Amino acid sequence: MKYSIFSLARAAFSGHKNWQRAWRDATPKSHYDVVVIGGGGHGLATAWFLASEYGIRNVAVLEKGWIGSGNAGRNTTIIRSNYGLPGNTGFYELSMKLWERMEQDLNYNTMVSQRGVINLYHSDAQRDAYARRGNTMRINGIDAELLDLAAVRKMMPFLNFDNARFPVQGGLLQRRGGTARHDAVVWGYAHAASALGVDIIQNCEVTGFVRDGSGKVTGVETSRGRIGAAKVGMAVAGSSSRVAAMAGMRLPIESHVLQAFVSEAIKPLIPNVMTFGAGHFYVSQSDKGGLVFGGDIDGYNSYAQRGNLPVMEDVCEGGMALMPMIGRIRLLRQWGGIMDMSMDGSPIIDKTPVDGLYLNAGWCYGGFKATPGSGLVFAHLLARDEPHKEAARFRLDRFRRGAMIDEKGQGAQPNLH
Amino acid sequence: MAEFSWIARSPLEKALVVGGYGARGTTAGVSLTEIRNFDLIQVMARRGKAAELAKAAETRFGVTAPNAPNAVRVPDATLIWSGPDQFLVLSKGGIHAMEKLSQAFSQSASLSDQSHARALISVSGGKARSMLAKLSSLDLHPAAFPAGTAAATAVDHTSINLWRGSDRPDGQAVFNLLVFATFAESLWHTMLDAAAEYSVEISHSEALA
Amino acid sequence: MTSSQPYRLVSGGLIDRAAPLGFRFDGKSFAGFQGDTLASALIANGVKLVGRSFKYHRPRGILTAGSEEPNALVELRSGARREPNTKATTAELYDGLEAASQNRWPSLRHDLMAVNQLFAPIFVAGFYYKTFMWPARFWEAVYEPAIRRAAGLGRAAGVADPDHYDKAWAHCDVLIAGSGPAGLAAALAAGRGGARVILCEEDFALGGRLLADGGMIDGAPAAEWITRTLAELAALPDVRIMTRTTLFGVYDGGTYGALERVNDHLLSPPEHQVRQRLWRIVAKRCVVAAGAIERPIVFAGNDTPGVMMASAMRTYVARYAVTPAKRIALFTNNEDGWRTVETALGAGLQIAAVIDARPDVSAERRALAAKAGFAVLNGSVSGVEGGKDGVRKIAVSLTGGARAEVEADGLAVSGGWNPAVGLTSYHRGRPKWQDDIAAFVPDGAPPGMVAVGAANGAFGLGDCLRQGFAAGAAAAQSAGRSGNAGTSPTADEEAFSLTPLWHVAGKGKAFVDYQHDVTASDIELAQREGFESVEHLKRYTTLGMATDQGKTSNVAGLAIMAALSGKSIPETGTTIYRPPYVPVAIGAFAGHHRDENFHATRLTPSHHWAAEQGAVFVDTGLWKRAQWYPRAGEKDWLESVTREVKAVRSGVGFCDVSTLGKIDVHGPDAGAFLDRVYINTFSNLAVGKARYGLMLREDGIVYDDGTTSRLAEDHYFLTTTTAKAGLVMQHLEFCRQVLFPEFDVQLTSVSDQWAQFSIAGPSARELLKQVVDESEDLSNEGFPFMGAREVALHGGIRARLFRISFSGEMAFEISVPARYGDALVRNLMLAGKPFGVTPYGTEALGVMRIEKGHVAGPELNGTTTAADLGLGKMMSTKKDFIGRVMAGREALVAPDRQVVVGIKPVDKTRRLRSGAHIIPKGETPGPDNDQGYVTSVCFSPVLDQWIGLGLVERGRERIGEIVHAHDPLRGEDYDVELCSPVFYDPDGGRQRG
Amino acid sequence: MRIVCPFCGERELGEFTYLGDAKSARPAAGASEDEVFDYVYMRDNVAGPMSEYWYHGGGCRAWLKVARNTLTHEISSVEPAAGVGAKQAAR
Repeated sequence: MKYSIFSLARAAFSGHKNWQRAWRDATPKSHYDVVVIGGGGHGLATAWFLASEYGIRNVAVLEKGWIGSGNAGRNTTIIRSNYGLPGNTGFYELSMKLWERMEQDLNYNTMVSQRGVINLYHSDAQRDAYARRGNTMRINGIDAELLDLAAVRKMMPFLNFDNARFPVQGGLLQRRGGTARHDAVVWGYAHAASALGVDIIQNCEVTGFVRDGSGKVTGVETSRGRIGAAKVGMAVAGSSSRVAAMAGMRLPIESHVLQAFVSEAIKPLIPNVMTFGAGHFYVSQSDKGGLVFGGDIDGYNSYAQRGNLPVMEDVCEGGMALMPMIGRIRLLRQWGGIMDMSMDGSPIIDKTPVDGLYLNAGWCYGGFKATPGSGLVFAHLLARDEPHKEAARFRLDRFRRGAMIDEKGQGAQPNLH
Repeated sequence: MAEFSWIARSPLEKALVVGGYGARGTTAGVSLTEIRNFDLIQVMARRGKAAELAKAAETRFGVTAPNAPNAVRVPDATLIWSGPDQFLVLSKGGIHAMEKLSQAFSQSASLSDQSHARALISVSGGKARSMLAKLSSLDLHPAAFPAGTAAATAVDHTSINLWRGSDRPDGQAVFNLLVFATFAESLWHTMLDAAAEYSVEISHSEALA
Repeated sequence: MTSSQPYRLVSGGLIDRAAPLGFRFDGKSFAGFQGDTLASALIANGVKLVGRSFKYHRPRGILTAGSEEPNALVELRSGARREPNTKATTAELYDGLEAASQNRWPSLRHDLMAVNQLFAPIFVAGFYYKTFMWPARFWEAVYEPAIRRAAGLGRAAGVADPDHYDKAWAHCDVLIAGSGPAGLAAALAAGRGGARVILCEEDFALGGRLLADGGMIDGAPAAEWITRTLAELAALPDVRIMTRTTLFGVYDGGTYGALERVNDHLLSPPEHQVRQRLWRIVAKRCVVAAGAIERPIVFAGNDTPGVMMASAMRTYVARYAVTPAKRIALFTNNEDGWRTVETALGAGLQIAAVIDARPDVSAERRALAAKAGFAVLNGSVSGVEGGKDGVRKIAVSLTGGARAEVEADGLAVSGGWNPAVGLTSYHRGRPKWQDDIAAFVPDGAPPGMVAVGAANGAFGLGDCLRQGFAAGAAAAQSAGRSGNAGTSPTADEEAFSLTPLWHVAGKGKAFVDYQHDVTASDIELAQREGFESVEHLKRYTTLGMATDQGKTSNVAGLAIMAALSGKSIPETGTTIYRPPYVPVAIGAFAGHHRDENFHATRLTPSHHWAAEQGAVFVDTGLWKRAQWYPRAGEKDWLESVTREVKAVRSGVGFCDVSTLGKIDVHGPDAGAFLDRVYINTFSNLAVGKARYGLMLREDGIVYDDGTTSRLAEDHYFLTTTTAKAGLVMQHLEFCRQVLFPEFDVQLTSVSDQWAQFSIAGPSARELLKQVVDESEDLSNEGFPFMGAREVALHGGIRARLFRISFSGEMAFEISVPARYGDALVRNLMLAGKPFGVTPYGTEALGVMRIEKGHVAGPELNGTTTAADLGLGKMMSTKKDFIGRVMAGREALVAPDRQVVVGIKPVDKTRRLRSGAHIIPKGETPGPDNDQGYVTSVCFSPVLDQWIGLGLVERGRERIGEIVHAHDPLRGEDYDVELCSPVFYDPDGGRQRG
Repeated sequence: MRIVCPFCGERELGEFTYLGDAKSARPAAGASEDEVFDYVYMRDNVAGPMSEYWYHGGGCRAWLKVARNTLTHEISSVEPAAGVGAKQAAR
């Protein structure tokens, strides 16, 4: 059923008894052209692009729990394309363009809200780094503005301008950046992909790879039986190392916990997405009214999906340094997701040394905003066996070659990216 | 030629204002005393020379140097554990200054002069522990941190050496904090903020407690 | 009943009638007593309508008497202290309290937003995912602002919080959450056993349910037992009882988070005191005696003001001596609900009827009803008539199908109890289902933690005491305390009988999650659309996502989902429990670290002198550094900086460089060790000499640079950049302790030991001669370029002197023990008067390093190689060093890398800016011809124009080429020339001079 | 999280800095690019018990080898890294 205000109104008359499942509850077939492991945003987007762009509809998405149960359901919902290095810049802009048409593409309101993303700077050196980055964006056709103090003050008069330890000097603004409703992205892709024939199979955990005599992957073993596949794509950020290990691969990735927090719902207070430049704190306000904020990763390898107090305190200290008006707003809930932290802070989308197995991993903090772009370029790789031009630098062998894409300049130290 | 003066200036010279601070109308719950102008030498055993260092220290000070987180008091110095096979020698008046100690430990240890790298603040009073609980994650309960206990730890993300000296005549515990000189003023303000509700008595002294 | 508080009972309760308090709600004045909460005081004054719901703006009253409250949320206090979404049920009353209802316009009684109820048929779960999509740009312009305004309950103050917060650590053997019978018994046992005990109670009064429910313990009334127990605990030396303190989370290694509301019960905190304090409690063992939360039953109209949890109803009557209603009906599915009847009758209130869903009601209960003259109806409440003024009439579906009506102005509801399983589940534990109480109970807990009493599903008083006591004693023992705990307090056993009932079918909206307006039919819709997983259910309907985190709604919601999808409740499962147990103010998590106290500040030894000179300071990491020293009449920073540079280049100046990291490297293997960490060789450095060194990371990228001197055979003095001081120390310790333990080398940071100053300019030597003892030979022969040694100063002070230059001038760096740093600058000023000595700041320092082409932070950006910086030749080929192998990877030695080059605008009057990109001349800028960027710029007084350094593709091969500086951010485009990065004195004659 | 420093005793997380996988040793001089690449980039990323380097920078400045479960954060052992101080060499 097509979603619209009219269908809603019609349904209201029948007490909403006629709505159908948002996606089909598929049972696994014995063989698919493509099996995508991971029913998160990336996996579902990949399936949808395979079906809609590349005409491959005999596709299954296998999810060990419920769709969106990984990082798609546990993030701070920010979308932006303000990256500074070749490889990232073009890719994230591709993704941004897909965000801008997502709702119409999917017939699902994912609440893409282009309310602006501003990175505040607090020193000349930081301003210069943002100037470099903003100019890169502009050269790539991406919107970027460098704001001075007066402009920031006008836009966000509630920041601490008077007695800050590190006074705000200005900011790099991307107006097209913003937020989207994370769960709706998952459901929207599931809804649209399912309508095109993609099988979405929940509670189906992959337990191993099926290989033929040549070592080629020909399917997967799952908690719901063996499923054959001409090609298998992995989109399991957070679990990439574990799944890759089933195929005998090691990845240049560490798993780290990234916490996020939400406050009680309040009336509109913060109009945009903001990152503090002198500490670890970024924030936006959800449409429901909660301040959604986060900071740095906890800093040690973890699969525990929960965090510890020091980072929580660190984040709130950043918040109170930047805008002491949030002191009496209460933090409602904290959670932790597992990040695939790669060795240069940038993702990997590539064929693997194992024939028939394709990798989409290493998203670090960039996973959510990458969702539509990742889906498109991974679908392209799976369909064409060659990288999409906007993902040409996200190769697995780039570390070996020395062609890192290191935005933060931290080197092979994933917890510092 | 110009007339030079070489007045040593404490890193707390400006921030420390002798007298009372914070809540009024009660007796001071916290006493803060800065101790100025001391000699402080870091003694680190050379590789494989820990035993020799121990022997040299015993010869020099007449006691066993601490090899666990303790502070050992001798009449003219305090030896404060600062890490594996290393300790600090705190003294006054040059008795155990760099030149003197480098002879004593020339065979067994590397020495680094830290006399100017630190400020020394002593904290005592009925609310000293309550105030320190806001700064330090250590358990300073008398059972867990008896007199003579030392710790290399961090306050406000800054390394400090903390040890409990002899109790005051009134029986109150005394906590000594060696803090890095360039952080001292900032930490001092943080300490004052933490102590203000208990009423603070501030002083400085040239004498090692 | 007193006239000013018409619903206050004349006697009883734990309030202090001698301490009347005045307060205002929505501008209207009321009175209450010390010991009231805002909720109890509102009830005392007959206020039933307290708030409006999130989506439909339904009128709402008070549902509970605790922190699980979903409805009675107010904006507490005013102005900068306004706190939205504050639960009236836990807000302690104080004199002068001001509160306002929220999420209504223009007023609580006449809320026009209630028009939303007309659209209720459309505003079902997830409706927004299905619409508001066309046209695309309308989302940000029209739909979203409307949704955002409608959503969110209260209004934040919007200005800086004027109150202070702090954070503290506490340590104990046994931590106890909750002061009900189980918690107090645990404290007693652990305390007697000799343990260090901390007991946290979120209420301001101790006793938990005993405060309302009473009972007999050890043969005496509960109140007496509490008094006796508290006295005994107070006499124990290491038992600490913290009221107004909520244990909100458990973290790794036995660390717990607790929030103490130190002064929230006052109008404002007393001077020098904090509003709230965040505790990090380290405990060997934790006993969770956090009790249970009574759960509602879902039926039509269950959100009408006047419908209240049965236990809350009797709390209000017994503890606060107020009457939520005059004629009370009870709807229960369990025995415990009947306590409310007993309490109400005891207080002289009228019972309208009891609607009991259980098939059998005991003869004892029936006898009570007969005596008190009310009916016991076997069935369920299927509807409530009433509105914002409260309940009027209750519709009952009797077992067997008949219907009945009950007239009442209050309805007490008990659907059973849910143990508070939060703390035990915060490590992603999932509680297990216990059939006899139809509730989830803890199934294991984080290490060291155990749940007892109602939190463990044991609801009887005797059980609570016994479990609490046993757990307290065991915890003390396992913490190594061996004292005698004595015997446990006892009480009679009570039977708990319950027939599970979650949802009563009926006409009208039946709320599961009150605050988020999630109804039973929303859950049906979610199930129909495939959102069957509890996590999908939560996310799709927002069930349990409100400020109460579903404390009263989650279990009912999933029970309804279980019934719809044909699964059992345990099969359906729970969502993940996440801390904090109650919402905690962000200010408390930040504590002292806000505004200018966000981070510590480091001051250089000459800081206060520089401040006296009127220096402008810049933040560099944690440091405050003098950026420039303005003089009267100078129109801007550039004029000051230019003057400082000229003064140095023509005479002499000095600059505090104490912020550089300084490390003593001692030991016989110090040289060999440095050979490993630097790309160049230090073992062959002569004593008395300094050398510039470059370190790589193991991945081959440049890490840090600095000058290192050899002061003795076995002693090097290493310097790092200001930014990397701590990190380099950590790195060197790693090298020493982990990678190369075979070396006999010792490291000490001496960054704070030495005040270090750069003294630069043609007259530097002459100035130094005034300060240094006559016996010291400072001539070029006696102390040549890159010399390093200890010298005596006039007056006997020993200093370290280094003949090194960052400015390109003849220059020295001098180190004196830090407490003499202030004296040194004053002496330099004195001695330098004849030479026109000029203090200079970091800006002038930067100008001179750019003029000399020295790389710094902007070039050492974590992605550049030694060769990129033009320092490739320093890499020794004769030894192993950190980063050597990885530096050779193909892409890192590719010929088209961006390398450091000098840049100057062709138009000499043009300002150059950092961050401008370099594009080949005549080409249209695009990703394919973006060849690099400007890293550092300055106005060069020597060249009288803006110059800079940049990282440019094949830059060194292109010296002399005119390229284009493209700076769209600032709307600038201009031609620049690529040139040698050394703009000044390229053969270095001046510094060797 | 709390780590029992073998020198200082139990301390809170904030005093420590994490480095990561402590399993592989730095290849000797003359090792191939592939070997060094493995050492630098291909670290263990275990879901379960893992051996890790931590630095007690907020305390005694010892580098420690910590056995920690990445699923539960429970720490089963802490020992000094190979050459902490002269400790081992001395005794």
